[in-house]
Amino acid sequence: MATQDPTLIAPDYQTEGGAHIVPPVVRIKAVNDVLDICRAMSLWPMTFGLACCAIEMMATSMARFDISRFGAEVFRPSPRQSDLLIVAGTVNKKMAPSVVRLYEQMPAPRFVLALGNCAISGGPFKFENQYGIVEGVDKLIPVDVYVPGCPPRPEALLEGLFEIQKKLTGRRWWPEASEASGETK
Amino acid sequence: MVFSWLHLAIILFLVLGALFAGGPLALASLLAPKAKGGDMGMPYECGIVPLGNARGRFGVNYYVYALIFLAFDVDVLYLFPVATQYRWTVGWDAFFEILIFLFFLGLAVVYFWAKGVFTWPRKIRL
Amino acid sequence: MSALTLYQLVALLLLVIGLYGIVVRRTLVGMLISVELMLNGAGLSIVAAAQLTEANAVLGQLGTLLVMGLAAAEATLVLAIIIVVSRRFGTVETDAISTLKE
Amino acid sequence: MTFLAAIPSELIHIVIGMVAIMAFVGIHVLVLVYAERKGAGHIQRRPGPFEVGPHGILQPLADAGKLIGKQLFTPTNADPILFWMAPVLAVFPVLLLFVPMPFGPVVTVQEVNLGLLLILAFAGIGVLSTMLAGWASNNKFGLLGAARTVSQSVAYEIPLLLAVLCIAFQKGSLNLSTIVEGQGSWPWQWNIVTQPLAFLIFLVCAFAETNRAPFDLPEAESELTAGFHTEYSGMGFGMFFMAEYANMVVVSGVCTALFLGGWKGPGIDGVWWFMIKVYALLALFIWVRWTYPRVRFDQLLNINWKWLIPLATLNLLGTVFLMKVF
Amino acid sequence: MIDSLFGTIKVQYLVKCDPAKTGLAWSVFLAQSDLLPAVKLLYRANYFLEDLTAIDAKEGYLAVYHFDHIDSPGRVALRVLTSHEAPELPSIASVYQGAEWHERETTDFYGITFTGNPNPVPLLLAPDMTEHPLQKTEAQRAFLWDLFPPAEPLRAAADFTLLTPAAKLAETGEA
Amino acid sequence: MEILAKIAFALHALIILGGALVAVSSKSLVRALVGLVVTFFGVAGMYLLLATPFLAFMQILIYVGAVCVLVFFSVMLTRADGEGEEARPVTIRHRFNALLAGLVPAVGLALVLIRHPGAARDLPVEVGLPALGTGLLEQYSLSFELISLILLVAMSGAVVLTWERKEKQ
Amino acid sequence: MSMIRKVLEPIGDLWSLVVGLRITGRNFTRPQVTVHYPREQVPTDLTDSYRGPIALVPHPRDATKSKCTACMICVGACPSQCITVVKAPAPVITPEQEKTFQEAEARGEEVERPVAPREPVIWINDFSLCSLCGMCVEACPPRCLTFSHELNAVGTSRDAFLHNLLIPYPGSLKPTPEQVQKLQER
Amino acid sequence: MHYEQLGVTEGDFYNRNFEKGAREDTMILNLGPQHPATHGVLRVIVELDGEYVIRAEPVLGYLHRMHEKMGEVKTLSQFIPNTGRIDYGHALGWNWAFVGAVERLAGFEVPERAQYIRVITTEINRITSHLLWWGAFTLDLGAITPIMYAFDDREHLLDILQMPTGSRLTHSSFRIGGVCTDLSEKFIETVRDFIPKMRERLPMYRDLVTDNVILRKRLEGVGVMDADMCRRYGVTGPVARGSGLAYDVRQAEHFPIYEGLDWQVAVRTEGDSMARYLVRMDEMEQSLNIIEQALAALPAGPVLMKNAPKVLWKAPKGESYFAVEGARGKIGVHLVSNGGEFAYKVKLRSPCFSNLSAYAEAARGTILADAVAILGSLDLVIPEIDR
Ligand code: SF4
Ligand code: SF4
Ligand code: SF4
Repeated sequence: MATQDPTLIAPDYQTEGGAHIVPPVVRIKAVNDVLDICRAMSLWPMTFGLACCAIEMMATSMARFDISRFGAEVFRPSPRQSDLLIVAGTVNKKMAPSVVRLYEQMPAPRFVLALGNCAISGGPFKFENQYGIVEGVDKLIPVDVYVPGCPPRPEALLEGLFEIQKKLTGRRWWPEASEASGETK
Repeated sequence: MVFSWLHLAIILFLVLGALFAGGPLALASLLAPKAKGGDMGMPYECGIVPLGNARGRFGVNYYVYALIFLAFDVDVLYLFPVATQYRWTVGWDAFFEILIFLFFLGLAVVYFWAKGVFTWPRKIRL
Repeated sequence: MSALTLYQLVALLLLVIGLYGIVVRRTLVGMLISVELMLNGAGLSIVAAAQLTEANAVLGQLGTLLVMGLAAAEATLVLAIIIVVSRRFGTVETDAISTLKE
Repeated sequence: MTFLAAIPSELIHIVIGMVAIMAFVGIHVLVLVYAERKGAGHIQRRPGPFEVGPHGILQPLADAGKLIGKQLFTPTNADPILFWMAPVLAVFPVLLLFVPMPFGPVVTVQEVNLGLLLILAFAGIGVLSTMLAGWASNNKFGLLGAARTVSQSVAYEIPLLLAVLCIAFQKGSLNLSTIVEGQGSWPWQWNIVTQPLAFLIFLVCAFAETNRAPFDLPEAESELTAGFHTEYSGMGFGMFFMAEYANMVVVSGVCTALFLGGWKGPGIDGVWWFMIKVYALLALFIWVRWTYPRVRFDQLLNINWKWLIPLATLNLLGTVFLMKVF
Repeated sequence: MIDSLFGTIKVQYLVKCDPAKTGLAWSVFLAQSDLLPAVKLLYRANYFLEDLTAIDAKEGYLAVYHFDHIDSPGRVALRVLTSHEAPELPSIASVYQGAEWHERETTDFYGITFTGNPNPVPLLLAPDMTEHPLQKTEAQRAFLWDLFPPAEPLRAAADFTLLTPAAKLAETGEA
Repeated sequence: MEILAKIAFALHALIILGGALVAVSSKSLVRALVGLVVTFFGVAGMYLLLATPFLAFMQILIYVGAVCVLVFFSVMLTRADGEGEEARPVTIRHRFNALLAGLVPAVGLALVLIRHPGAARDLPVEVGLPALGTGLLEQYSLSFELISLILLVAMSGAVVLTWERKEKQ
Repeated sequence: MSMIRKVLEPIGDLWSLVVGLRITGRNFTRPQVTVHYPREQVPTDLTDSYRGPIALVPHPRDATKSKCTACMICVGACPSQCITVVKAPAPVITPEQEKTFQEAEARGEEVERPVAPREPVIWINDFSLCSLCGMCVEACPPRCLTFSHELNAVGTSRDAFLHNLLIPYPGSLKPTPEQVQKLQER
Repeated sequence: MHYEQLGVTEGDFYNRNFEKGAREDTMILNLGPQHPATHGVLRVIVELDGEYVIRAEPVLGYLHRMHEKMGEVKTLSQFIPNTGRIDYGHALGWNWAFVGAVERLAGFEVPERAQYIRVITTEINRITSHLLWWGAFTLDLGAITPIMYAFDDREHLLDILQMPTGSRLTHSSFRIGGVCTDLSEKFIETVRDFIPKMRERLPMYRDLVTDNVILRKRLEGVGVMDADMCRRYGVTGPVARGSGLAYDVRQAEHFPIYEGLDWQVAVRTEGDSMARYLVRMDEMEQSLNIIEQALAALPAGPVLMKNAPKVLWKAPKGESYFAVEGARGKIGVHLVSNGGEFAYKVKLRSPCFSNLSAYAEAARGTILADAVAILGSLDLVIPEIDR
């Protein structure tokens, strides 16, 4: 679980009080480990598409790449029911407060995946003295995994998902893609 | 006072149902971490600070529908006792009684239909 | 105390609380709720009387059944009136309505 | 031993029933979640859950675990008591609905003379839970979704009752077991043959009552995000989910008992016939959900007024008439 | 066609362009006061508004309105100049409702006020943003005659000198 | 069983009391509605104790399933939350008046009740549903038709009162 | 006529619902189209035209070096300024060498003074800014840039995407510590 | 009267600036910026009276990406990747509009093969765009499966498009004076194979969705926009063609390649959502026709003109306007140059911007579900609106 590093967050977007996460009442390691595996296997993303990358996010949930194989196809429209905020696209200054708010409205445990170069660093829209965009969503909210590309291929988004699973449970659950690249379809 | 097995079953099953629902909720409140602060408690409205409270006076056009539906619904319920007996009635009396009963129901539908209650205008003039 | 009395007392309780509610509530809706309480008391009383005395049980049950139907009819009409009132006066508060009417 | 014998057999029956029903509902919710996602997958030419456990069989468990490990959260301006009452209330009557369910010749928790009425009565509590959920969460989407759901459920109850009444009139009983007994083993001896229209109406109403597509307006994502449970997180949402699936099972069960001959079937009668039919109906539910677009709200109400209610009334009248004729 | 349509209007400068070269059929410079009448004429002639923008030049902001026709395509560009100091133009949203947004966008980018716009709040930029990003610095600005090479006008007002290079102007002024 | 019935009676009475109190005293009308529902359940339980399961189910079907929904809709026409119209403090005097209004008839009735206990029997007998059906079809057929008519009138009245065509063209 | 149509219409409508079920039902039985990603991959003949992060082409004669001549054209061509190339510095000429050179020059010989090797010491592509447009690839005069086919890179920090394109080329010059430091300061 | 003037301090700027109606019992609801029906980050403020939308006001700018500013700070050829990101659905249309404007400004002759390649790829891109819309639109209407089928076909088309352009979505493969890669033999073969397959799929779409009674009843007569309204708002593309305006830039501006091919402009006259829907479905077929014929007529030759401008190239002074028929309507690029390597001014005429501006009027007084359907039937791509 990413904790918010206050130094990372641009002061303009810090919310009052600041979001933080309180650990559970009952803290049993074994139980928590099991729950973590469950969480990793059931990451429900929020229906939150910003720009072009969102189309690739959609493509990932469609038949050809089928993110549902990993239990992550349940796109929930409400942040309350989602575990994973996929920031798919450019965050501009007008949108930034909403992104922060949506993140804060997600109940713990919550994860953020920055999809695409725009979300990572502003990507193609970063130029000197630009006036509109936020150069990387990690200036706003803590990001767990970055998936680069413009737009990233669906494979990359799946890898990003695996990376979050790995971050949660400490191991990669699926073979490396290159190991299996012999078989094709 | 009688206490039937059915009554007991109903009570037990309802209590069990409450536990069935409450158990996981209690477990979740123990086992889950909690996020606090920021705009967490703000009502969700697509990421925007909502204007006004959801609980203002709010008239929905289908109140009227609910209204007539309910009266209708209650009406139909009266047929249940009749249903169990009808098979064994002799003669056509029972049939006519039900006919009249249903006729009133039908009358309601026809009246509303004629009054145009069922036509929702696609677009209203403002 | 016989069982019948107990039931009647419960019914009476509902009546009392309902009456209290009617007076104390400010809005039409609050009053509607109180009226429903009283109607329930009435129903209970009838059924108890029918079941626990030698009276005709069928009559008692049907009577309650009809009370329920009437309650529904009443609620329908009251709601309709509330809708009209709230449309007309913008509130369902009785005090406000009586002031507005003047 | 004498101690055990002192316990009335009914009590034992009830207690066993409680355990069995709880397991039944729990398992079936999980299975249905899995089946729904798998079914959706296959219809859409993809595998659906696949990697979590062999063929994704552990997926629902993972989801359940996830939901338990998710924060339960109460919005600041919500009414906390009512807010948490709602999901409990959604599940609370569900187990009871299985009490009069005729799984098999003797396999039923309690034979209730008014079984049908019991199911109808307690299934109505769901409306209450929706209402509270929408109102307590102080969310505009929630409130709108709740208003819609309530009107919808109430509206479709009428043709549902009328369709059920046809069977009740025909069989002269509200006891589900008796109704099943009254049907034969062969499909042409089932009530669906004598009451095809009632069956269709019942089915449509069942879709509407369980808020399943194409009548899933309350949670019409494209308009109201998640409808009345917009503000519910984790298990709170899970409860509504569970109630929805459990209600699907109940509705299929009732439909089976009323129209499809319940536990009877060619060959040996028994629980399996009942379950097979229930599963077939559930499959239909899933199939339909992944095929159709959603109807609009006014259309939804109008279908009811202009088609279902008149048809159901006429059907009832016809039934009553024919019963007298023959 | 346009020159006959605009017969009643005092256009400052009107050129017929070659669509294959510039994509425009007509290019018209107007005084601010003539804008609305001209737009109304276009509306009656069944033109539709394609877009609206401004060009930041040395002389001021040159607002550009592009119109096109459904049945007989041929793009008409109306141009109106407004000053840097008090940029203000009449709104045409009462004729073409679609212009409301275009005008708001132009306000966002250049700070031009459109008087009569029904809802003059920021459209694309955040409401708390004060700068107008497409404004140029004085050094970046070019003269209009640098941007629009001279052509043979069909009509031109006598005092219209926007497109005449300064050097030439000086010449003629001397002459 | 007898003792169980007593316990159940006490339980239901408590439920009814609690629900009714919530129903009249809660600041939020929705909570009041919930109190009302609780009362309905309690009364339904009483019906079961009185060996009239049919009425119990009808109670739930009609009151919980229908009347409550109506009340809920009318609640939505008010500002029903903690700051709503019902939330302003009620004066002691007002409360007292209300209590008086309730208690005066009640005490009287209670006295009557306790003084003249009816000729009661302790075990109610269950009347089958067919009996009720027969009753409706034969002896009391008029009321059967009448209730239909009343509801029809109620429905039509509601529509006449509230219906206004949206599309005034 | 219209009467008949009115009667037939609902039937047609209902039939359309059945048709819908038939289509989804038929698709239920058809083979799936899913590529089970980590276990199998999209056929390479479909992805070989895909533009992954850019990479340097090895020198045709010396595979330990890249073909890049550090001409910096790609840096200017890139719309997103995501390329950082640092030319190899001219070798430091020690005073003794200088002396020998001068002597040689004094002798009138053609002196081949050591010039900066036409090679980059640093070649970094900030992939998190790249828009995969291909401008650099097209602009490079010796055609030494190409798109790789890496489809699935992810990282847990932004810095993971500062691709050092010289890594596959052990023979290429190494940057001096000062250069590295300068780059980091940027 | 705005809420702000009434002293309301909650809500955000736009909420407070929302015009308040006379009624008390209405609800102000924000749909978006994060909302499943707005396909991205469009925000629509609606005032609801029950199910009826009294007023709807789109709020834009949640995806403003400064394209017009970047047009002034990047050289002309460096701006090309941006054009691929304006409208991710139909990236090549924007590519074409921009390079077309530059070519027109500089008076360049594009080799014929390159022109054919542009036509072919743009049309393929149009189909992918329409498929995307079709899926998303049916998703709005509550059907989940069609989008999966649509994406099956779309994935094939993306694989095809990826061959010449190298990317799946944000293509930036047109260059000033031509295109960057030639079509390979494999591309041509694959497309030839694909066209009949796609032709077989279209009837399935029709049976599954278009003929479905629920869908028809939801779309017919919903959101009627007449021709005059389209004109007032500058609505173009399939939306205008659904209202009976037979206006297609491919035909109106006399594109050389298109003129030689046999195809029709799909027009419907009803002006409702269904008409817009059907126009797009017809357009897919027409696009298939165009691709087929263009492939057959593909000439040999270079794909990039000689001396195609390099990075540091100065365009001549002057202005030019170039319009292309995008999947959503008329894409226009207005370019003004002062003779530098940067554009002096780039104006991007976005079809969605104009189409959406008509939304407030179209959605007034409709049912919420209809309002959502109308929004979907406009086929919006938010980055294009916000630019
Ligand atoms: S990273 Fe590229 S594809 Fe993704 S949103 Fe940004 S510009 Fe679009
Ligand atoms: S592909 Fe484009 S953005 Fe990426 S490095 Fe090359 S020129 Fe720069
Ligand atoms: S253009 Fe090519 S040779 Fe020049 S620096 Fe870039 S990669 Fe090296």
